[in-house]
Amino acid sequence: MSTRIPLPYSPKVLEIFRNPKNLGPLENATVVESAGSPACGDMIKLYLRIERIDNIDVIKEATFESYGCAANIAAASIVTEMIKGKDLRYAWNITWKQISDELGGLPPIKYHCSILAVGALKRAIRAYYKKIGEHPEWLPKELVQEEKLVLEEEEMIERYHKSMKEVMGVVDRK
Amino acid sequence: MSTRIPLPYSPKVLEIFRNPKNLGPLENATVVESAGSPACGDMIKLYLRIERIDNIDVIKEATFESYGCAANIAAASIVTEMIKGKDLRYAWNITWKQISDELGGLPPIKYHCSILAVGALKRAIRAYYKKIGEHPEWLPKELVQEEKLVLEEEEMIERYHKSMKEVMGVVDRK
Amino acid sequence: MSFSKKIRELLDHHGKPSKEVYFDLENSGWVPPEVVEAMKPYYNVYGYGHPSITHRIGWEALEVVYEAKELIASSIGAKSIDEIVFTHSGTEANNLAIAGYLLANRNKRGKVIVSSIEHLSVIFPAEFYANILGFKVIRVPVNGEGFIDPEIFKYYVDRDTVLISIQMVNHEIGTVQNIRELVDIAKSVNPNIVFHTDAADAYGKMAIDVNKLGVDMMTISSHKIHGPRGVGVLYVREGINLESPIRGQLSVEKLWPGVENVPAIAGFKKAIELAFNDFDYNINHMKRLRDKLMKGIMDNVDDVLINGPIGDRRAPDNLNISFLYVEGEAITVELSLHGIYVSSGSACTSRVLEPSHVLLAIGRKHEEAHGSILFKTSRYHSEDDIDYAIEIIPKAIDRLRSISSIKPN
Amino acid sequence: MSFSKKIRELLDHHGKPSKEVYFDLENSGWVPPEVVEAMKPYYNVYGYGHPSITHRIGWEALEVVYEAKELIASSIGAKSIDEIVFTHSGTEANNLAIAGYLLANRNKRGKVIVSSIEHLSVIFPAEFYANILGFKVIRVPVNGEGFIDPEIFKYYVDRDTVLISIQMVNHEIGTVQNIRELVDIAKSVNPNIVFHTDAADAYGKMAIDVNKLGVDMMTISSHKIHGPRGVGVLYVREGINLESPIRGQLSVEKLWPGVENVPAIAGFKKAIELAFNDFDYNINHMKRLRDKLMKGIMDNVDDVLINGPIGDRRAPDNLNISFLYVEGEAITVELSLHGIYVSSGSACTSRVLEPSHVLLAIGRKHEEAHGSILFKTSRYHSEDDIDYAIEIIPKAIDRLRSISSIKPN
Ligand SMILES: Cc1ncc(COP(=O)(O)O)c(C=O)c1O
Ligand SMILES: Cc1ncc(COP(=O)(O)O)c(C=O)c1O
Ligand code: FES
Ligand code: FES
Repeated sequence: MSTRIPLPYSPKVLEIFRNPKNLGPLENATVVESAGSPACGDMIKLYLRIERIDNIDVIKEATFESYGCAANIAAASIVTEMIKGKDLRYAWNITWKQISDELGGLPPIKYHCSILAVGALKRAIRAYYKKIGEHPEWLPKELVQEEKLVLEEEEMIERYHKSMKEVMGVVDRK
Repeated sequence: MSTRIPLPYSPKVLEIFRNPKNLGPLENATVVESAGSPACGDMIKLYLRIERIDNIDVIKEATFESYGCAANIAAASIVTEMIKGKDLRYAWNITWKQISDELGGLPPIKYHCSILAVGALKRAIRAYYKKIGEHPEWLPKELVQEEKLVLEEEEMIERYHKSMKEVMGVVDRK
Repeated sequence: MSFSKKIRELLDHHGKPSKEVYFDLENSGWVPPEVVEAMKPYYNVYGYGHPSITHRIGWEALEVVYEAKELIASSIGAKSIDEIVFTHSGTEANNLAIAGYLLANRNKRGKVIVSSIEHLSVIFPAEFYANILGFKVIRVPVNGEGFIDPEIFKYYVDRDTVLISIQMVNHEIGTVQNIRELVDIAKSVNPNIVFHTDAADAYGKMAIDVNKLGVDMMTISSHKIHGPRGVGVLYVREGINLESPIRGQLSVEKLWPGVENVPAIAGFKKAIELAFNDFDYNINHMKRLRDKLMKGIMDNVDDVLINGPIGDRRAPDNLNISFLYVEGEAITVELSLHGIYVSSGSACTSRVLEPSHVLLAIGRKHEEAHGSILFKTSRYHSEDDIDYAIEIIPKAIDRLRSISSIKPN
Repeated sequence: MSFSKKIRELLDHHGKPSKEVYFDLENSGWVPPEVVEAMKPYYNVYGYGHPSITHRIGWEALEVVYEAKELIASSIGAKSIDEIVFTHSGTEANNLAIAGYLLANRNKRGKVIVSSIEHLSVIFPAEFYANILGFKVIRVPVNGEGFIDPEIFKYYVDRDTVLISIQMVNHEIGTVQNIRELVDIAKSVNPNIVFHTDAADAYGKMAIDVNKLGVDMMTISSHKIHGPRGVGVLYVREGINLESPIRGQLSVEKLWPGVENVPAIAGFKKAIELAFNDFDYNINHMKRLRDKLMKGIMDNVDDVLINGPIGDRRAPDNLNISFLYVEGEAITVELSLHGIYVSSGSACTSRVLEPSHVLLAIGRKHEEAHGSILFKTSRYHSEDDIDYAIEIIPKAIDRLRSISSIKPN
């Protein structure tokens, strides 16, 4: 689908934006990780409480905070819903496309909002294993695509804005 | 006044177009002269019955025929009104501007219609003196401005259309 | 006295005829009440933002803009609403196609082919931008009925040719060009040639399928089918890149910058529905009345010439007649006084005192072009309208011929 | 599911709030019933030809077009209606000014100066055509309130400069530029410099006299003052030659080709009358309500920044506020759910995910620009509308801040 056409939000996005689930800091979180930055205009923070039960790492609780557009808030909220009660390996494999689908299909221009949500989740999972000093064999050594995209967004914000400035012709004041 | 704006006709033009005076051929005309051509899209024909009274050449009757726009018809009609009962010297001095004024002001794009009327009139006056083999001292030897313009329009139609064709990009078919 | 007061004087002197029949649909059509009704909510109910705005009012605007695009796309067989671009007129759509293509390909050079009877909004941007950007424009001649001879066309198309624009229906003489045949010729010489067709006078009056025609771009105009002015459409096949001559929008956005004219788009949508509901009836109606008008004039007025073809390859609504020995502007005024509204290809109605380039291109002499009158019939005309016209026209021509300094010899 | 159906779903889910207040007048205003009434005759009564047509219907069209031109000319002190050119939008008027000037002077080269906060319909044509035709474009910086420093301006203007375009009022932050002072500086360096001002957001909101200002061209847009979309105006001082980037008309005719949008012009005329009748009252009203809204927000919401100047050199209708720690697109959606319609300069509302170039140009950081919201008040807003906004906005910001991952430190 072309990006020339501004696709509207699905009712689902609007619904979750209205009534987000699992909002706010989690007192006894095992890990807290975020992706994005205020300068980008979008930043998702995930709080996970993880318990190891029968050698499986289960997400007992997940909450979020989000600075960003309505899609960003909805993506963050739905990802907490999707991972609650699930084990980390399952959570690791959630894709941005699944999130978009859960939201009834995001407009192309908003794909990055769900990439950000996946990025924050992956970062939290890595942080957890780092914290407990383990590395399960299913966890890739190298950063995967979505993690790279998030890093890129964070790192590239300066470069990106610089090139956009040229496109938009914003000159820095003397 | 700029020519960019299409000025409308005055009510006077419309009135005379509706009810032209002195229409049609004159059986016993002294001279019959025309100006313009079908190819130009405008042609005025004047019929004058001239009588010499007390050594003055008086236009006893004047009629017209006109092929052209509404302004053309109105200009031809009003010129016959303006000269009826007048002597030829007076008639010679009528300007296209006077005709335009009599018509309540022609739109600039229609000035040439009243130039044509004056041109036809001057041509008829010359024809009369040529016919009777005289040349009054008030009658210029050389063609005056309006006569030249009419000649130009008639002669230049081909040249003009050729250059307009270039502007309009009409190609002659092979 | 101000200009507007002068016109008021003229109008007062002219008076309002007791019966009026409007045939000047080439210049603009009237907008029926249903269409005005369809526009009103988008003016009145509340403010309307532009379609990419993220609030209820903006989404309501977006809804009708998409509905209109979907309707247009389906009516011409376009694959996606992405291929439908709104401008504010057919003139602008033609400019977007021609100038937009040349600007986007300004490093390419090459040849642009148009027909010699295209609308000026095709010919002029082609020549203007070709001149600035270093392309070459060729005008293909037409025959006496306005048709392009495929053999001659073949001779003009070559591997240098990058863009071709040939209208589907001529706006003055109603010639229905065989676009499919010309597309095939063009693409067989060079499959990369982009083919644009100006369908401003075809849309709503005949079946059109961009894929069956094989065209890459196509122009439509709202006011040609009783829609409001202020909406033009360019169909742009996916993959064709244009750079609009009008700037002000980021390149990822729509091609024609500025807020969409949402109420006018809503009105156009309604006008399309009206044109395509009872499509066959509408076409037959305008055609029957056109034929009746033609016969009525031919039977009652001597020395007339039909401009353009007769029969199936003429648009159903078009009648163009030259009345010899009289001048067209005078005819339009004379008919106006009797409530019949038409336009003329005469030099005297044009700002450069040059007759219609279309009539000259089909080989009409100046004196023939000067007396030309264009009538367009519509589904809204009645038998009675035509009867009235047939009653008035012969008298009008008679009167002007009685004034004329040119007589049949 | 079609796009339009998806939007319908969204709209149904959104619901129609019981109270609605529309502040998104930058993107488009609503058209009051009187204006719609003024348009209707030109749609309905009968067909309307274009102004150069020689029949009653064409003359009626001409009358209203001239009336509108006369009204516009007198409202800005133009010498003649010849100086008033209609386009279909402010975007097109800006393009006609900028592209039209560069195209007409394409053998000249030289420098074009615009401000860094101009509307994109000035900046983009300047850069696009300068690039093609070999001119150079300079963007003059502005200070933190959007003003051009005359000393800095002086430094940019030189004898190479051919065209300057500086807007009268900035559309986002309401900065009222001192045009007269800038014109004087420019013309003292080089009297041949052509000075254009984009007054799309100034017209109808402050007194404007093109001669007192000394400008050569000026842009106006109908839908900015509750007129219908589909009409832009470019004032072009006599003697300035332009070559329109849109072609299709003989050069002796009007500059913007295509039929005039006569009904929309009639509506615009009415909208001008409404704006200028009770002018002082209207201005005071929008200003008072703007000030009330500003105070209401400042008193009830922490951590906000006003974007643009405060006081007399701000447009009377403009309020632009950055709400820190929250993102503007989310604010527009949240407020929409409560019937308040605004727009944002946030990256998330733009198609390139880049915040407003205006906010960046006045030195706002990205995180500040992201939370910006633009409100415009109008003579049609009531005290009650403002009270409602002041009631809703703090709650909306609170809720979004409670969600936000950024907190004040
Ligand atoms: C064939 C053709 N092309 C283009 C146009 C221009 O369309 P618009 O009047 O919408 O600018 C017209 C109408 O005048 C037309 O008949
Ligand atoms: C300052 C300014 N210039 C130009 C425009 C463009 O006008 P329009 O929306 O009529 O194309 C606008 C409005 O968006 C504006 O605010
Ligand atoms: S957070 Fe900016 S687009 Fe979603
Ligand atoms: S005769 Fe052609 S304009 Fe008057």
